[in-house]
Amino acid sequence: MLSSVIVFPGSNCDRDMAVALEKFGFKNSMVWHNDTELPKTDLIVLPGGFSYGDYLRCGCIGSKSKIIEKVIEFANKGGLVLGICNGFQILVEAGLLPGTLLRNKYLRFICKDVYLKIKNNSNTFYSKFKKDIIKLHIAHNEGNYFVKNDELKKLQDKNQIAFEYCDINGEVSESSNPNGSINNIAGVFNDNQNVLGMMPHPERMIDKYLSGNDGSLFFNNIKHKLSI
Amino acid sequence: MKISIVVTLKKEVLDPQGKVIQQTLQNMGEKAVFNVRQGKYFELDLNENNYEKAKIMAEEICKKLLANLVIEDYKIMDNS
Amino acid sequence: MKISIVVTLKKEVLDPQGKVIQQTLQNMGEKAVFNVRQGKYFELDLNENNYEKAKIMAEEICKKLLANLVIEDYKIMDNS
Amino acid sequence: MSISKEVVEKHGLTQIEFQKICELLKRAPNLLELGVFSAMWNEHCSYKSSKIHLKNLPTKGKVVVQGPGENAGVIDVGDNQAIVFKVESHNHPSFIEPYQGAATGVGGIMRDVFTMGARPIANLNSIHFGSPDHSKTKNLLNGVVQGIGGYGNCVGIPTVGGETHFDESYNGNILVNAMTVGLANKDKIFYSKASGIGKSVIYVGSKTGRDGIHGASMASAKFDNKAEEKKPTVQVGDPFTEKLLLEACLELMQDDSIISIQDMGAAGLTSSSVEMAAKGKLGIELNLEKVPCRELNMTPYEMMLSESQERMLIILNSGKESKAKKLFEKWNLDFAIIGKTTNTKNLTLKFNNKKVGEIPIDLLSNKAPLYNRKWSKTKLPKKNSKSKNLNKIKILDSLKRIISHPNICSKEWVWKQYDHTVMGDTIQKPGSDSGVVRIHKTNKGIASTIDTSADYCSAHPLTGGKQVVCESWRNLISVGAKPLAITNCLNFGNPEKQKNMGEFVECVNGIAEASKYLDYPVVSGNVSFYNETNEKSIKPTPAIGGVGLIKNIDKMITMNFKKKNSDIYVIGRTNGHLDQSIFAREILGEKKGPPPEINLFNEKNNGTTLLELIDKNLILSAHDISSGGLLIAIAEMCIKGKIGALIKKPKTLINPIEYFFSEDQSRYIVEINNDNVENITNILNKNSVFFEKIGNTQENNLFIQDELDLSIDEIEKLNNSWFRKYIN
Ligand SMILES: Nc1ncnc2c1ncn2[C@@H]1O[C@H](COP(=O)(O)OP(=O)(O)O)[C@@H](O)[C@H]1O
Ligand SMILES: [Mg+2]
Repeated sequence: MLSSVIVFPGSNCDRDMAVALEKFGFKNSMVWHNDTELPKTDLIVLPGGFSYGDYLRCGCIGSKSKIIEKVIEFANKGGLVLGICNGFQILVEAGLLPGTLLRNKYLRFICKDVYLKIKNNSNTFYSKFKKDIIKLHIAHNEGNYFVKNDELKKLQDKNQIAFEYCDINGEVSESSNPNGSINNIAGVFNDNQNVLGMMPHPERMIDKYLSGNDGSLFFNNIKHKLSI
Repeated sequence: MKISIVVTLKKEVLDPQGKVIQQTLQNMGEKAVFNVRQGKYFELDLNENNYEKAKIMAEEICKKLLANLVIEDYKIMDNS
Repeated sequence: MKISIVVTLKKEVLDPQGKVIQQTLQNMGEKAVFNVRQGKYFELDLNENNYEKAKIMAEEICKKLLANLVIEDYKIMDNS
Repeated sequence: MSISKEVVEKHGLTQIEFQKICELLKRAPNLLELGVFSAMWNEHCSYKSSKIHLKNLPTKGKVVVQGPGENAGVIDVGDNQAIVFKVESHNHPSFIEPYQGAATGVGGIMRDVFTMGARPIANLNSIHFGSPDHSKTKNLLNGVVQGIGGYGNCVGIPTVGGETHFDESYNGNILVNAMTVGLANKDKIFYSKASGIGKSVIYVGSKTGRDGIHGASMASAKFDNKAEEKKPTVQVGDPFTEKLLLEACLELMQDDSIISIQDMGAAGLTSSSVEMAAKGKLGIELNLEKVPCRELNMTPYEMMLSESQERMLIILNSGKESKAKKLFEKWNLDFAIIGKTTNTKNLTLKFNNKKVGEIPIDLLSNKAPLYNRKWSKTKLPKKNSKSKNLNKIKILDSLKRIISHPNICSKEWVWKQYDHTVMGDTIQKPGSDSGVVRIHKTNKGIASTIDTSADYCSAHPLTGGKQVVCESWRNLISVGAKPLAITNCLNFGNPEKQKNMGEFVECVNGIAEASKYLDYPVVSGNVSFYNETNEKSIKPTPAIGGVGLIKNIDKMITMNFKKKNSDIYVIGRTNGHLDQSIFAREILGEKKGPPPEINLFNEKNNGTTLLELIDKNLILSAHDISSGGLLIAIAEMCIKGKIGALIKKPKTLINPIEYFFSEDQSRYIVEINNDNVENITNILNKNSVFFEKIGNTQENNLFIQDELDLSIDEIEKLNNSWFRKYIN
């Protein structure tokens, strides 16, 4: 199984993502943002970090990189594209995913564990989680997902919502919403469900020494889905 | 020539920064301020001396880069 | 009335954002843009209908909160 | 142009120092040369008031690869791996512009570490603010925390620890100390010592601007009320460029291109070029027109003194220039060959082929003034008599007040704004005794902590100095790490005043004594003097940054209680010393008296014995007892573990208040399995360590017969709400 992690100037979770992918059996390549060709790959990951310092708007300048045209082509042909945190922001700015990520409601960077309710169990990334609530980590300043009402309705109708922030019991409420996201949305798919953007970082929870292991579930699911 | 641009959040988009500033001003005793909105300001130095042409260029740049039209509006300031 | 304010970094101070925006524009083919500075823009709604008075209030607010005069300058925009 | 008295003064030099310059040069300097002298002879670069005392610090040891004198200290952690670390202050800039001041502080210390070939793996910070109700405090707190986060988060280094304090002595002078811990290959450390003649001197990173000119002199100037109107001496940080510079430098370090490398920190191009040449006993020639500038018409004076951030100076091996240039261009960074090394032993400054200044390097480094300033000793204060009626005070009320006090309460509000998990190796987060990061792809852990005890240092500097070192040692032991070495950031008032100078001297002596005894050497550090406003100085606040090694992370210990029905033991003797405790201050309103005594033998014995127990897998959880005392330590373990405890009152004659709230040193709370009691008591007895059982863990509540029965939820709320309430 082949994966590619795109490295932008200012990416800082690129190594962590590569470590995670390799741990779960991917053969990974690092792809420089200025490259004009993608290697052969089954999965493209846009990692977290601060591409271009998040200057102007987070993800905006990264989305103008040369390689993004190829990523868009790949996605349009049905290839799997995953954006984590800053990667999600880039996908949104590149127009591959709907909506925008605004500044967190309380105007502060937030780094903490969160619980996520899995909203979609039949997509091209993961088929079946053993649990329907998982614990992952967030670390961002701009994770406040926003779409206009008509688009929100479309997301709901087409089953494009991937995760919602919830509490340990799966309750989705204002108090389990860390950043002000509309309807507690933590991750969304595109129309075809082959592009996924999410704020939480599964790659930071892949062994027992870290603050949780549910990231492993996530990667195992992708691998499983790709191998069938 | 220099072109100045202001990019602001669309009215229907919540502006938490503006809100916090307004509250802070209230707490500081500036009771007359009942609303604050924050936006971005850009000053471009262009190799172009015709204001109308420069303005067209700036519009392009706003659409291509400076503003996210999903949530933001832009305004090119008058030459002054 | 509405008062608009622009806060910019002092000329001698580095503007990392402006620098990156300018470079990006270059890469996107906008070769005519040779310098970009980014600042902040504020719109205050004031309970005050006299522009001169409003302006004085806005100056106060800039000094007290909106701008840090160590690295920033502010400008109150003309009534328009 | 001749140099007037005012010009000399503006450069922070005394007339006597100016005369010395003229004598040494055998002529008067021009303005550029004066600027260079002022930067190099400044307290910040020359350590002229502190040097003779810093010599007392122990700097050698089995693990020390590089002690003070380089960009950062280096220690050996086995397997050809080395840890590179240092702490720096950015106090004055942070007071003037909290966000940018703190941000550039973090940027500066990270450059000190990656200059040496180390990838930063952890950041820490020690921040001190004025009283919470002082009008500036809230804004400063917000700005500093966001600045630290803004920079470190963007570069992608986890912030794993720190401390946050409030005290009115910082009303006009906050402290922002930032520490970075990096990892390098032991056989691939880079130093600043130049060597070889005719080698290219290259400049990389950001362009030079007119910002921060005279920053180094400002760092050593006391404040008056006009300070805030000064020119833009604060720089804006660019963490994005720092990240690029980090990656580019580490990439260039893969082969043998670099002879020596030095970041441009305080006093920018001046200090970096002079230090490299001085260490190599060489000369250096700079062609200043080659310096990449951000603004038009910058003068040699401005270029030499600018403190623009995110810049490095490198001396390259011959023939490596074009390769290096390509590499920095790939990372979109400025690159310029701006000079060469020479055999003249002079700093030669040229501008458009014209010589504009020339100074023997020696005069700037070795011949800089050194002062043995007058200082006065602080007598050990008399103990407060115990006549105060402690019996009227309720344990319950005291616990509630102390656990929610801004200096004791949880600092989660602070560290939640710092990315503490990026890099995927954080195995103990902030909020614990030490932050721990795993060495990537290994089973080893690096623990780090930063500590201060300004109240103790102010009451009795010698004891205080010892105590901070011990506190740091204890924080490392509590997570199961072997303490290896320390860095220090010595924040003091005006050294020209005998009292302040005395505080400095005695704190340093205290630090020296403790670190020598504990075999916990000092490998790097920084001095920040002149922390005073309108003649009012801060409390003496030496910060100690400690680093320890956990050889096998399966043995790491955390402080949260693990389960119900285990035994709780106190290691170390409780004597009931209340003076200078948070209890004395807050509940009794008593600020006088000596700090608790430090017994270095007990400190070492208790600590090493606990490590032995941890190594034998006999400990479930551990936490050192620090400010607040025994009961606070237990409450913290309850909160973290969401498990209660049943605590017995002391059997001895000691007053329960003194027992529960005194701050006697060298103590730990440990949770153990009752099956292991015999085994553990044998080891403790064998080592003659004083210990006692104090209770058991239990469900839900913290309970003391007739005194207190509080649910852990309630205690947690008390512990965790101060910041949120304060900020909103
Ligand atoms: N400014 C800060 N940055 C990061 N972590 C902090 C900060 N302030 C406090 N903390 C966290 O809170 C913990 C508790 O702080 P403190 O009470 O000073 O601990 P200790 O007494 O063990 O030194 C620290 O060990 C640290 O992990
Ligand atoms: Mg501790």
